[in-house]
Amino acid sequence: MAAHCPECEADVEVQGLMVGEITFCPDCNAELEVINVEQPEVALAPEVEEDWGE
Amino acid sequence: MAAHCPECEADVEVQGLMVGEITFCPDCNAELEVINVEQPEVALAPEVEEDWGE
Amino acid sequence: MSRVRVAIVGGSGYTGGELIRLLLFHPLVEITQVASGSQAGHFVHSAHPNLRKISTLRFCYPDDLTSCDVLFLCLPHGVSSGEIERYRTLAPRVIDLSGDFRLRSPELYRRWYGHEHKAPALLSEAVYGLPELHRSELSEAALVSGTGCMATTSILGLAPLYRAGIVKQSIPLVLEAKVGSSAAGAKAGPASHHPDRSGAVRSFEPTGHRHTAELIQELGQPGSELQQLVAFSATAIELVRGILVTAHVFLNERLDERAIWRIYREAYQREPFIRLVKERNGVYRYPEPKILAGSNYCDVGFELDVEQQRVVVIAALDNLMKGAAGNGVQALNCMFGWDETLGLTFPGLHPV
Amino acid sequence: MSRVRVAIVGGSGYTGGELIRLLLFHPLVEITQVASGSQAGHFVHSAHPNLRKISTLRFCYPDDLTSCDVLFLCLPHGVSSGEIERYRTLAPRVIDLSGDFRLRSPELYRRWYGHEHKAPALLSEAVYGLPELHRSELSEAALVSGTGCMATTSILGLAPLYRAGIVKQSIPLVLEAKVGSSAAGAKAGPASHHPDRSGAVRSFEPTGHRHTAELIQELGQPGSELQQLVAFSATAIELVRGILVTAHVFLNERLDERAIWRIYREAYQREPFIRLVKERNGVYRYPEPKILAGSNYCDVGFELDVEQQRVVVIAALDNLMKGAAGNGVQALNCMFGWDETLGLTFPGLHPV
Amino acid sequence: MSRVRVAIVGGSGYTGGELIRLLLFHPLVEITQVASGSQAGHFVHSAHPNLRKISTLRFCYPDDLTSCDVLFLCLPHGVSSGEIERYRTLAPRVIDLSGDFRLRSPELYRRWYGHEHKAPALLSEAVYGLPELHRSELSEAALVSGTGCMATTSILGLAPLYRAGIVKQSIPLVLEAKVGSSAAGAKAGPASHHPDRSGAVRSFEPTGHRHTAELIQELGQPGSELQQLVAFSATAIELVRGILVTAHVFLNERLDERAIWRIYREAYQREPFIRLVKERNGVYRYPEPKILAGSNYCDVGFELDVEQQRVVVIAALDNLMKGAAGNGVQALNCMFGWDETLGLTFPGLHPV
Amino acid sequence: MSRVRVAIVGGSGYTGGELIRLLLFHPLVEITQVASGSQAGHFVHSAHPNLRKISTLRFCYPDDLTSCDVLFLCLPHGVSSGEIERYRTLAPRVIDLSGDFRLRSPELYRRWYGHEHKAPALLSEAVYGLPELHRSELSEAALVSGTGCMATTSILGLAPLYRAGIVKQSIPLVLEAKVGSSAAGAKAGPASHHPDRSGAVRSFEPTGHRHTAELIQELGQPGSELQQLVAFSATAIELVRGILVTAHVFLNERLDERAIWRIYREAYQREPFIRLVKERNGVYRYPEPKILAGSNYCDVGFELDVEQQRVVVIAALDNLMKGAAGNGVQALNCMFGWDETLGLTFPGLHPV
Ligand SMILES: NC(=O)c1ccc[n+]([C@@H]2O[C@H](COP(=O)([O-])OP(=O)(O)OC[C@H]3O[C@@H](n4cnc5c(N)ncnc54)[C@H](OP(=O)(O)O)[C@@H]3O)[C@@H](O)[C@H]2O)c1
Ligand SMILES: NC(=O)c1ccc[n+]([C@@H]2O[C@H](COP(=O)([O-])OP(=O)(O)OC[C@H]3O[C@@H](n4cnc5c(N)ncnc54)[C@H](OP(=O)(O)O)[C@@H]3O)[C@@H](O)[C@H]2O)c1
Ligand SMILES: NC(=O)c1ccc[n+]([C@@H]2O[C@H](COP(=O)([O-])OP(=O)(O)OC[C@H]3O[C@@H](n4cnc5c(N)ncnc54)[C@H](OP(=O)(O)O)[C@@H]3O)[C@@H](O)[C@H]2O)c1
Ligand SMILES: NC(=O)c1ccc[n+]([C@@H]2O[C@H](COP(=O)([O-])OP(=O)(O)OC[C@H]3O[C@@H](n4cnc5c(N)ncnc54)[C@H](OP(=O)(O)O)[C@@H]3O)[C@@H](O)[C@H]2O)c1
Ligand SMILES: [Zn+2]
Ligand SMILES: [Zn+2]
Repeated sequence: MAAHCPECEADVEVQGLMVGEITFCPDCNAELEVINVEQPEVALAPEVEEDWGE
Repeated sequence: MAAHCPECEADVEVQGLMVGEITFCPDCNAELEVINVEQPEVALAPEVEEDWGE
Repeated sequence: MSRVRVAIVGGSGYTGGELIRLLLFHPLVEITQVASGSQAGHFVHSAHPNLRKISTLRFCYPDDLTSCDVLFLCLPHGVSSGEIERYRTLAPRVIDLSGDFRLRSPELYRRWYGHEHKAPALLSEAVYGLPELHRSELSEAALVSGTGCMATTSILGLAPLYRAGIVKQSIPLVLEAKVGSSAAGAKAGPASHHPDRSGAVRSFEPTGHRHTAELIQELGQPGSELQQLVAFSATAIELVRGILVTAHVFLNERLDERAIWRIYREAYQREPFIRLVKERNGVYRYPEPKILAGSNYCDVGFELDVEQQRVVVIAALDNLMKGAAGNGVQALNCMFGWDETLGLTFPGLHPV
Repeated sequence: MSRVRVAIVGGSGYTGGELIRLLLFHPLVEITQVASGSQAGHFVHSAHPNLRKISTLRFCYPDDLTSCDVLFLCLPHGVSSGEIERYRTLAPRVIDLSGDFRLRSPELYRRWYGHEHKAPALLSEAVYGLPELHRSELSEAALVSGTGCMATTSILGLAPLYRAGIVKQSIPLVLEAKVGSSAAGAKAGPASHHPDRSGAVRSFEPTGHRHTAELIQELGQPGSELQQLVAFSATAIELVRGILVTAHVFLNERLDERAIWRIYREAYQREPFIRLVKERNGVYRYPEPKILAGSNYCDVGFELDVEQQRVVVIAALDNLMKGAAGNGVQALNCMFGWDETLGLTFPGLHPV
Repeated sequence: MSRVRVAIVGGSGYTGGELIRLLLFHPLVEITQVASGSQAGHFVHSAHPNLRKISTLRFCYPDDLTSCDVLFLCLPHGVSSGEIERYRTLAPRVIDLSGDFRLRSPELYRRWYGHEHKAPALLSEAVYGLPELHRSELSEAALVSGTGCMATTSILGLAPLYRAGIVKQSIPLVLEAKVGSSAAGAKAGPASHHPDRSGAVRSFEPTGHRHTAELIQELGQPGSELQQLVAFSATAIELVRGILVTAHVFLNERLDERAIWRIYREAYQREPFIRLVKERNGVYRYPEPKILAGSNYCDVGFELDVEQQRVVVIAALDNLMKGAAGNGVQALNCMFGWDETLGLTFPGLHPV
Repeated sequence: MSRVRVAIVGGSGYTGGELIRLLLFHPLVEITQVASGSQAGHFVHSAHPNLRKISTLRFCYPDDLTSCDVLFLCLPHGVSSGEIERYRTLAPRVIDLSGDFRLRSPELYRRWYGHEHKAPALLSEAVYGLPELHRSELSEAALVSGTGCMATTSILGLAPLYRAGIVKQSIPLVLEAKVGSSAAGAKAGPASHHPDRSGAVRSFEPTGHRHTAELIQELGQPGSELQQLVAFSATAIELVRGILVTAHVFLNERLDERAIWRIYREAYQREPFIRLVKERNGVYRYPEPKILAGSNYCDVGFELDVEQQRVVVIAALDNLMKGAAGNGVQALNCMFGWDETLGLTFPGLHPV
């Protein structure tokens, strides 16, 4: 069972990760914090807006 | 058995072709006239120098 | 299993060359003949230098074509419809990459091409060869049409939103295509002269572009054309292969980003050649045609302006691959019930 | 007549370098100082290699700037509004090329820039430095704002149609800008890394682009903002200098081509830097940014779809010239009542 | 047969990304880990966007690498020689693509790299991983070095003439390399900033280029260095992938074209990745790097000036393929006795 | 003072267009006629879109040319020498940009052009129009020849070393030119077709290039040809305007860098259009053609390998400017005793 990305709802695998660890959404690349592993859940990590240079 | 390109000595297949027919060298792309099919032989066809535009 | 025997007409051109390249590595296909009026007798690598040492095929004259299982036509617009009868005697299944058999309706054809079709009776029979939309029809099809390269990009980008019924059709649909020089084919001329074409940002057919007709046909409700006003314009840019289409769509309801994600995922998650590209970070956040060169992917992304209820859809592909020859091979795979990815696994390069 | 004494802040950047190049050849101007934090002490040709043997100027520290007649600010967004008071003590007239003083309304600024302006009181005083629209205001102006490069292209392309009152404002205005890499400035980073940026067709800010605000301000009725929905998106393409904007405008009446020609001619026939480009033949039928590199022209063309009552407007310029430094010099010429073309006569190259 | 387990260090860079792309499609290999200090945790497609939907691999930290059968090192120059002991504990066979283990002689290394080697004892053990020259040594090799991209092009172009003993070594050998931007790696900086790098024809290291050392080693008689003076210079041009080397060689006897053809044919006719390109007609008469992008070919051509007894040798390849990762995979295939073309059959594109 | 009346034949081509652009802004010249067989009747901006709104000149038929003070010939090789008598009746002074009158010796011409010259008697009279080498002869010249674009670059780069007598002539001189597409003129064809020419690194005439003859003539001792073996090869790269030549010269004595600097400075410090470029830092360390587009500079740099007694000379220019039309205008200025920089002050762009 996978968590869902709060940004785009993609399945996010949390197996093997620990609560508090950072992972990334396979689809939208959002930086995600693992909230729960048993009941898989992730939240958006606080993000610094990158200067994209355009 | 193949003929040899007079330009670069590549093997040139003449099987299935007739004497007088035009073929091309697989290596140097020279335009070749079939001279003999039994004793495979080809000769350079008279060539117009292409304008290469540089 | 013996290989399916495929021949190609117009093999000295760009889509023809791409087909040769793909089919030479296709595990279930054998190329029997490649015809070219101007290159007959030459090795295929004299027109397609990438094929040196890979194939010793030579071009034959179009008149010397013999029968085969599938015949690909890679000819300029208007040629195949005039000779289609002869070509159909050569093979039970014909795939025509030109614009001649893309439209189902002779009226739509006349409206956008400006003249009568030469074989109107065949139009209803031909299948618009886009597997993502017409997969099931392809399995039985005897006459398959290739798809317009910019039309394909646009349709694959937009179809999910139209199918979901969320587009507000009272507002015109505006699409802007950016396209590389290979889309205009292998024939040299003043418009393709490097000092002038290089670095160009050249508007062409800002109104009235023929690919619009395919959008009208394919985005409409099944069986009826789209009545929405479609404003399609194209700009040739510094690029050899590749198309990027930016489309502005207005929604008939207020949706959030996740809802749009859901619609695209449902539409495309089982599609082998469609990827959703929408990232929050990095340099490659949206579809980018250059990394698709040689691949059969169509990458689709979007951005939502919640307040304006506007979705900007961004779609990209390689015009010679998913926009022409690659899609043709995928259609061929469908026609024979094969794995659709056969011969089409090259992933594209980065950097490039 | 003694020359007007001009200094430049941010002189190591791209717009700064372009200003130096132009002003070195301006007959009525003398460059007194060019400031750069990172290059102080270096010759200007170390940052701008084209100026080797042309000038022996060296960069000074920004803190070493002394007073002058006109001060150009060529700084990143957000910097000048924070230090504007100091800069105004150095010169009675300041021209700021950044986005900081382009908008008249603090609300419009907040809406599009996402934060409060640092010197809102000055906004009403500053002049939007586009001579074609604000020529008369420039002669007295003490604080002049440069204009957004994509905004300038769009506004110059569209203003005649809006002024003529023929645009149907119930339909959204859709604009697509194609832009080169110099528009993002001289600072290197992953987004400008050549292997990734080269050949790119990169969507950025498909929604919410800040230049939209300038369109809303300048295309609206004098004194009030445009209420029409504006959908502006931008795509970075393989190009160093240059912008091409394609805009789709719907008309509120049925007009023919000649009517549109007439509107543009009336608007622009006396403008030294606007050319109408719309040809029926040849390769250069519509505006093309590449032949504008280094020139101050904005080329404008259009295509009409009579049936759809749609005009596709196509406008092009060099972002560092008419989109920034060249337009700044033109504004300077206006401010001093000089011939507007002084220092700006380079016609552009072909081929290029 | 179970797949060979391969791991990659430096996987976020360009040669690392190319290796991932190739090995994901290699029938006898499994990628176990890909390490990156900066991208650990990210999917490989975040650094290599072409791999989206193709692999769900994630980067690991270099410290988290576990043991495997083969370890590829794709690190900047000077890094691997400092940590080679640790890497060798992870895998019985290591392939290092950097310059650290290319030279057999510590003296040659010091002379061209300007400092002492960090692990000189290993130099004699390592194999210069160019299959065309060191095929047999590869089968037993535990430490294999990748080859310099411009050196590889030069060596493959020239080796047949040197092996044939026809080069007049009293005249200096002059080589000029033209090279694309990806050869400098994935790290952004002022030199790779698009507005400056685009359209560049930039001389770098006109004298003293380190790749010269590889030529001296590999073109010399087996066991002894070339004593001939080698003048190698390189020019960065507008290109992302690709190298073309032009070399001027003088002969010690009067030979005709067919003699040169014979020498090259004998040397290369059984080589799967070398093609001789020398045509009398058409546009692609000599090697052309652009059609090699993504392929593992090295194309070699020549022109003879009979009177001057001079041969101009022209050789081209893709620096990330036959110049780095592709050659690395070919070497891997040699090491395991596999068909050398496994994973390397992509033919390159045309047009492109 | 009344302006000098100048006419141009071959005005629809690239060098012709560049001449028009330059002379329209020349303060002492008036263009009376511009002839073109294919464009007669058309405005000059139909062939040269950059001249829109700048000139209302129209092309005339070549047969309609009337007399003028100076006639520029911008015709393909071999044309002007066949019609030179007629052209000389039209004007007392003729400047021919083609290769027809570059060589002083009919034998040298025959050796490199492969056929007899059509007007050999004129060869000794014509002046090789490179002001840096033949300034004094130009003032009286009635027939002036333009110079080969790659030859000019090479000669300007090397002449100081040859004049200084420090070149070891027993070692062949090897030169490699990198050149853009505009050098091949305005005529479209397969070799200039954008999808094939774009991104090309195309060797052409690796041996036997005609520009070699100019080097032999101009680098030799005054009055006698260079006997040294000259190995010149050229590679067409992705670039529209611009040439970079890399030359490898061996010295007959051991010199240090300062000695070479001194030689170049003495040769060129009073030359308005030659700049020495050799920096230890930054991105633009050596000559770079892209920043020369539109300018008349020839930038020259070098690198010394003290041990090898080898100098790598690097020289760059814009083939249509210092390599053709710009140099032609400079020669014109010399012929009339004017300031050589008249009409030639555009400094080039950065970035570009
Ligand atoms: N290029 C694209 O991106 C693209 C994408 C989608 C669809 N298409 C469509 O695919 C078709 C082929 O495009 P292409 O780009 O491959 O064109 P192309 O490069 O111009 O090649 C067309 C080929 O057709 C042959 N041909 C030309 N005129 C002919 C005639 N009157 N009768 C018979 N053969 C003729 C030519 O070969 P010989 O002269 O040697 O016989 C030529 O090689 C077009 O209809 C095009 O609209 C192209
Ligand atoms: N590029 C265009 O096409 C274009 C067009 C229209 C408008 N603009 C606007 O013009 C302005 C300048 O653009 P540009 O392209 O010239 O930018 P740029 O190339 O990045 O140059 C900006 C210059 O500002 C200086 N600078 C940077 N940060 C600073 C700070 N915090 N305080 C003081 N100085 C600082 C830098 O010089 P030092 O570090 O050496 O001091 C740098 O040379 C921007 O606001 C831009 O939006 C640009
Ligand atoms: N590019 C070519 O065409 C080419 C051709 C032949 C040979 N080579 C050689 O192959 C090697 C790799 O080249 P490349 O082009 O792939 O370079 P690259 O793109 O710059 O990648 C190098 C990788 O090494 C990692 N890295 C950087 N510094 C490191 C350090 N101090 N310790 C550990 N890891 C470090 C970086 O990843 P993280 O920061 O994410 O760890 C980076 O992704 C170089 O030695 C180069 O000379 C390159
Ligand atoms: N391009 C360069 O970088 C460069 C540099 C140095 C020297 N050159 C030399 O300058 C000359 C012109 O070069 P270009 O690049 O300007 O060539 P181009 O662009 O091809 O123009 C040549 C012009 O000559 C006219 N023309 C062609 N054939 C003719 C004929 N048989 N009789 C009379 N007029 C004819 C054509 O105009 P119409 O058909 O309209 O009459 C054409 O516009 C060449 O000799 C070239 O070698 C060129
Ligand atoms: Zn997500
Ligand atoms: Zn041959």
